[in-house]
Amino acid sequence: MNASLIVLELAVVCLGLILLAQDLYTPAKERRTLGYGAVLGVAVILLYSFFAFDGNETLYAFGNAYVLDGLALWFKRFFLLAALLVLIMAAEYSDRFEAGQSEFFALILFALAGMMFAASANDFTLLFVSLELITVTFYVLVSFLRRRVESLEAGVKYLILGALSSGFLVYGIALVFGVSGTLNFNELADKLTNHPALGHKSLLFTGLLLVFVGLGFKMAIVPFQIWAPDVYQGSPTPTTAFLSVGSKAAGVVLLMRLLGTAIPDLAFKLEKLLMTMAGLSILYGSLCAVPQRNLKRLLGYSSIASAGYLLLGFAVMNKSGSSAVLYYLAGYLFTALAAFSVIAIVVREAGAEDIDSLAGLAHRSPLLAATLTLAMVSLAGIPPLAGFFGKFLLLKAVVAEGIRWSAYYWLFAVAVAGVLVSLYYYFNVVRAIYWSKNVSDFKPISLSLPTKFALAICIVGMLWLGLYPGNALELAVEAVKSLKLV
Amino acid sequence: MSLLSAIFLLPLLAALVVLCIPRNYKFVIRLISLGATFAAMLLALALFARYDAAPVENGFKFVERHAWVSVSALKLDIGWHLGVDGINLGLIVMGAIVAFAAACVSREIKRLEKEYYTLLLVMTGGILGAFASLNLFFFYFFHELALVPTFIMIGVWGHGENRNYATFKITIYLSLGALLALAGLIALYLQSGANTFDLVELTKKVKSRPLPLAAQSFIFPLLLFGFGILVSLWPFHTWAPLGYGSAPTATAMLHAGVLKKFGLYGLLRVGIPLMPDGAGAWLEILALLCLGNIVYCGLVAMRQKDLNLLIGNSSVAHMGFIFLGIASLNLVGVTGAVVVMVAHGFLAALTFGLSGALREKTGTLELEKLGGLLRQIPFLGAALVMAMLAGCGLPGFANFVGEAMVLFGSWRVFPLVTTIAAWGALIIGAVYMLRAIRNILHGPGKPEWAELQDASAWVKVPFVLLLGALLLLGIWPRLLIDKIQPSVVPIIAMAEAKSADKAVRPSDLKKGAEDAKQRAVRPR
Amino acid sequence: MSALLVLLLPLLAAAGIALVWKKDEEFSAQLSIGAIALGFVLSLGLFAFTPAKPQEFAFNWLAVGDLKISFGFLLDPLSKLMLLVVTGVGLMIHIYSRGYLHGDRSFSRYFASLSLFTFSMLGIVLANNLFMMFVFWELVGVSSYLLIGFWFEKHSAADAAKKAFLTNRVGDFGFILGILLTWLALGSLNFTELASALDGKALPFASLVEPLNRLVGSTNWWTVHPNVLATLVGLLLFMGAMGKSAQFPLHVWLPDAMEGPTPVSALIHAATMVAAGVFMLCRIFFLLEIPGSHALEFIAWTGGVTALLAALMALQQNDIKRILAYSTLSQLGYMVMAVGLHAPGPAMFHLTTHAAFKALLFLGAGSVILACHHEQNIWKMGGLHDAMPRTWWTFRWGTLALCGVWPFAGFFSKDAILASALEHKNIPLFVLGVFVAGLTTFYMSRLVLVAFCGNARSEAASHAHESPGVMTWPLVALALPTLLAGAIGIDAFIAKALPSEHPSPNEGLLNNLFAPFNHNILAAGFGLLAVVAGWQLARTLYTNAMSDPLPEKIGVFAKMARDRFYFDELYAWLIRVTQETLARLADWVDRWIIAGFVVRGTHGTTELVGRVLRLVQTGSLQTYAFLFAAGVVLVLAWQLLGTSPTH
Amino acid sequence: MNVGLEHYLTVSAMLFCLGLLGVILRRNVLVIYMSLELMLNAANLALVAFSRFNDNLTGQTMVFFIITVAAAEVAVGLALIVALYRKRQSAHVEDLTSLKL
Repeated sequence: MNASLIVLELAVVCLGLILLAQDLYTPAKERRTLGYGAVLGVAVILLYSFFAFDGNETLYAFGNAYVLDGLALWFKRFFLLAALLVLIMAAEYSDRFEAGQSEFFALILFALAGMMFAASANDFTLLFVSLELITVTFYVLVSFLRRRVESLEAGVKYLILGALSSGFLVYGIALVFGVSGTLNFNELADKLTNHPALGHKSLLFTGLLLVFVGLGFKMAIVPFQIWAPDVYQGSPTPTTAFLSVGSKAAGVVLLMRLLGTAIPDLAFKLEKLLMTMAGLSILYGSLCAVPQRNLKRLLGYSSIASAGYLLLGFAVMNKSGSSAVLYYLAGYLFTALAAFSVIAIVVREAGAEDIDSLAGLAHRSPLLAATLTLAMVSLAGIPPLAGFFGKFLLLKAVVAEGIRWSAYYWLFAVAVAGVLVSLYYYFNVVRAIYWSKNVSDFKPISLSLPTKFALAICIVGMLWLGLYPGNALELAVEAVKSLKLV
Repeated sequence: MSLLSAIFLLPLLAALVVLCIPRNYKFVIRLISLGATFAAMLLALALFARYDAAPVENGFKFVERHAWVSVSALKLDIGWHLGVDGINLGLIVMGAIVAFAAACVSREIKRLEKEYYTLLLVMTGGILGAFASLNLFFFYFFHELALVPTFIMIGVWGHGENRNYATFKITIYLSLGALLALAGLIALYLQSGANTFDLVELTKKVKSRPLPLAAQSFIFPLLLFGFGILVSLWPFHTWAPLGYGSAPTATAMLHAGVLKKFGLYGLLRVGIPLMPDGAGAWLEILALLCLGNIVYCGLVAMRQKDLNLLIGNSSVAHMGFIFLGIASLNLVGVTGAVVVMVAHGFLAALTFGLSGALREKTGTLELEKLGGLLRQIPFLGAALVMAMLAGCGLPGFANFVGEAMVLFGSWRVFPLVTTIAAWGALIIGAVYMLRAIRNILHGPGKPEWAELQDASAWVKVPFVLLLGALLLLGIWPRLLIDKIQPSVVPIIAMAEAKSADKAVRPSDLKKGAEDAKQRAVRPR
Repeated sequence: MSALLVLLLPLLAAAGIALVWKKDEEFSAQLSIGAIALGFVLSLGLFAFTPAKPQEFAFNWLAVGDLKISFGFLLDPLSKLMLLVVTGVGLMIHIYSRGYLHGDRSFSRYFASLSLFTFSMLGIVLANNLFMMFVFWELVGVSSYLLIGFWFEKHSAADAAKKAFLTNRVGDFGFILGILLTWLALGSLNFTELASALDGKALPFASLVEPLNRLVGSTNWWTVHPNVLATLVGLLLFMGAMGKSAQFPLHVWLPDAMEGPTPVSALIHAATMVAAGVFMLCRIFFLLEIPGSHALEFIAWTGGVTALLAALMALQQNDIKRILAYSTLSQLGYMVMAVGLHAPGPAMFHLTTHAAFKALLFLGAGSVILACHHEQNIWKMGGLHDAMPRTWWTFRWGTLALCGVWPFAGFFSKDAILASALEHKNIPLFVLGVFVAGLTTFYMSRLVLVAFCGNARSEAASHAHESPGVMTWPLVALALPTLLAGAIGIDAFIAKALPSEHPSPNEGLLNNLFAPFNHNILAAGFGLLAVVAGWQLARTLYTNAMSDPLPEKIGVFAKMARDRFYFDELYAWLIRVTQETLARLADWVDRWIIAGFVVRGTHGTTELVGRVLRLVQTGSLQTYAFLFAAGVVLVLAWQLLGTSPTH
Repeated sequence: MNVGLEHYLTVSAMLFCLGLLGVILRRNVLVIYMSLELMLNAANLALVAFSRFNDNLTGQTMVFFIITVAAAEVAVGLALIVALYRKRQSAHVEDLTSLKL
């Protein structure tokens, strides 16, 4: 029982509190600087994480409820990096809130803390609490633009559906606890191995499925994707960004723990389900995005598709799949955040979220244009960017399973079809940037230094993961070592 | 950095440099691009000069390999592996020359030069890299790297009212082709049991233990149609004329001339030798489909009203001969196919370049509007006449040599198909090519073109270069063929090693079943 | 090596003119003339001082697997003679052109193309294998394309060039197939190797029978027989000759080719290019006379029919050049017929003499045309004999030779052909030959009477005057062989290379002069009779005629003859209904089925599906909650009630 | 009769379904929200029952967490709904359809 393991989370929370306190002494105009302060803080914590832990051995705390292993550490750093970029975006964006900028930053930090706890959750209790911490903060973040009806509506929709999903989640937890008599992942795993009969209890399986529903909601996979487009569209862009990267990743890591640590022996029962959901999500996301004109909504749909691709890595139920998932997530972090950062600025300039508001971006700010183009190309999965290698690994893992069960070839075909369709709408965006007919204004867009920095990080990340995947892949493989998968 | 990698890394580096230059230094940007492509061309020629047909182990020279990604846990090992043999040597040289020519004709671009030249250089690097790599991953990687700029360039700098539709179409088509090919390559990677994308390793592995028939029978079609779509194999050809019709000149030159050959090269390099049985089942069908290219597209070309569409269709038709040569699967035919690949590269670049110059001068390519231009623009006119005649297989140009060899090679295997192909080559080709000459250059001069000026000395450079290459190879084919032939021999040998596979086949299937089983009963 | 020099000189000249000296017209003309002059001298040397037995030398041009193609020369009497013809006649025509084309805008381009043509033609002559021959065959086609279309601004010229090239291509299609078949059967393309491969072999094509039977699905009611193949090879190769030598039914391009400058018509469409077909037939004669092959009968009759049709068409032409063109056709018919009658020797003989006098006639016609300010209608001429004396007597000599009047060259060669017809007991063709000879005399006399005699029918004709020396001296130079070529023993020389029916021992000019009579009096007699008859008929009809009396005499037939028996119309229609229709169809399918329906269809469906799926997102929270719950229920039901995952 | 585990579970299941139906069928956001709380409490009941019957207190700790979280959720949620009501003068879900398709 050593509390020193949660030092990172503590640091983040304290940072948030300091921010709130500092807010009292800061005049409204300088609030933005608080955001940059938060960025610095997160950066420091991120750096510190590299000195403090190496994640080679698995450490437990709070009666095995909290685990710190390679996977947890990988995801903590992932979340920290995401939060860092999102905070820069938020600082850029914050002048659109007439009040409560620093609350916005602080809430982002609290959500971050929740995600970091989720990364270490080894117990249904911690799973539930961290998830709720994320969700509840997001209720506020989503509806932060109190004057805009869309924002509020999105908030309410997210609130109701989120609460609904957590209702299923807790009920599922209750059932699991009822049958197995434990809430700890390791113990559950042991029980399942020692008494295989337990695995055939349909009540337990129901509970697990309900938990899975809760996580599926976070990841926005069909059929629990319904909220995503509306919420993505309605919320402030930084929130959308954090939602699409952070909260999705939280779902991913929890699902990974659940399948890899808690129920490795039952996981194969979910194979068919996971495959189906993956295929459906890919198709639904890609197809619905085709006629979409609203940028953020478009990315909402595309994030559903991405969730589908992530699920491919789960469906194959092996380490190569899981490491592919991590790799894809890493790429997705840079890509999505790049896209959203650009969109945030464009939306601020144009006041509209329609694709046509990108018209003439090539002239107004070549950097933004290039970044968004790269992001789209990466999302479409075209070399030499991160998205390509991520998709390549996932597809490779899928095809490899084809030898065992030919259904995977069909899954592969579906994935390819999805890529093909997605090319079309990503391409539309690029087209809007470079050669749309009616370019209204050529007024150049000026970018603040931090924004440039953030964009640079994203571009470098996309290219590095695409051009030199070796190290990143090694890290991913290291991270999934602790999972009980073949 | 060895000679080989320098050839395609140079343009990529130049692309980075261009990226860093402020956009209003247009002259510098253009200069750098020209310089880089020119240097690449010289290097390629040096490579060609230093290449000797003496046999070496694995048959590849100028080999260069570094580790790239090697994750033992995932059994993933992707290495950087370059090398040339007679087959890709010609393609690389041709690609480098065409790239320089393309950079020369890019004068026509008048907006967003910086982006344009960056993309052009990336495309060049990608193309040459794809041909130089012996690792299937990079083979595909570089192809995609070259493909994306193609789409963007057509979309941004293309012309014609249905440009956007063309861009959309070419994007979807080529991406579909590329993805199918990728699927095939991944499947190959897994099924071969070698767990490597390294072509040499794969070849060794397959020689010792051929792929199971079942695997071949579904991987080869993937590759065939994946690559086929990239090469506009009938009936997946409709993207080509449209796309080239609306592409900027340089893009059309590079894609039609060089990048398109990627699919054929892949089929020849990967599909046929590694999967002889899979190939065996499909070659007749391929031979029939290539008639679709030669005859059908030739007929379509006869009806075109726009020069670029005519050329586009004719270049689709020429692909048919290469497919026919590959399908014949004997030394003469395949060597001929490779020769046509190179020759058509020069030819397509030449024709598209000339039509681009024509459009620049007259502003239109509609056959009806043009006429009697030979008097006004003797150089461009003469060059166009030569290009057209080369296109309908006139001796003295490289195409004739290749096509003749293809006919000789395929005649043994598919006499009927060859007969029809000969008709397409001699008659149909001549009909539309002469029609173009008749409508554009011959006939009474029209008043609106009275004060047209002929090309200036600098404009002539690329065309002279390409024509020279065509004539040189047409008059002295051994220059190329003596290098190609030794490298084709092993491919034929592998392709004919079917019976060996049959011998191992049952054990193979059992083995496959076994490892499938033991994968299925994993610890749960 | 000097043969190589002969071949390359014109090429160098052409290249030099095209690349360097385009601006300097005078020099380019001299360059081209000099090249061919030197070539002529060299070929004279070859002719005189090299041994008669064939010598051959070759470079390895291309060698892949079992396909070995060499770039090589075969020097035997046949090629030597042909060299002499090409360079000799060509030289005259080159010189003449300098005067004829004087002041043309594209003077140098003309000479460049002329030299290019000479190069290609010499290539055919010297080639030692079928592939080389095909290569230069194509080059000849394209250079004639360039020369016919020399005045490309004229629609008629541009179309004529296109027509000529395409028609030739049809012939070449057969030619290449023939080459492929030969290669497949005999494994070589070299003439001497082929010949040695053939002799002694009973059924040389037996090796092909089995595979071909497999191909055509050999049934008990039909299988490919070796003789069928032998015939097939012969005919396919002959198709090439049909194209180049404008044999029926591929004869349509030659008359239109007259759109080119007159010297071009003289060189290409009288003396050399059209003769290439006959030359080729002589070259590959051993392939045609394979035992069991029926190719020769077909060839003979094709020649005969061509000769007859062309002569009939010539009757009613009024354009001086077209008349000559049709006479060329019919003379070519003679030669091909001779080959068909196992008499390649006489064919070559006639080719040689014909080259001389037909070139002379064309050049004379050119001089007349120039004198009458580019008037080509003979009914607008007349009375030129005293206006332009030198043209007049040379033209008369040419006519006499063409009609086959003793002792002009044409008499001897034509007689040899008629004789060989008799010797093969092929009476129908003999009669046909004699009849055509009569027709020839008739229409040539018509031409001479109308154009030169009588009195001028137009301003231009009345003010006509003799052409400059640069044009008339070549006429004189050509007039000599026209008179002598028959008797100086050319046939004996050919006999060294080709199976000739009556290898006339070359014993002195005098004996040669009378050789035909004492060798086959029948042929010679009938020949001369036909001449006399034709001349009589023509004189009665056309002396001092102001317009053509023939139409009201033979009515509709005359019109048919004038309209060339509607072959062009027939072909135009055929092409329209076959190839054009196919092209339309293919284009339509491409545009609407493949591109339109399939591709756009897929695109549209995708978008539609997207729009439909989107409807789920109604925006109503209620629906969302319901769908969410429904999803949960679905998952649970499937996983719990549904079958457990199968493996 | 003595009350066994299954009775508790039945009740909690019924509660859960009631809550779900309420979410799906009711129009007023506040009522929907209450139904959601009902679902959470169904879970609580189940947990308590379970921990009572396999006498294991972990479940009850879980219940405390759930109650706490629910409180937080309610705070945020109600604030949100009030804000929405201010804006729209209604708390009916039909009015929440500006974001769709």
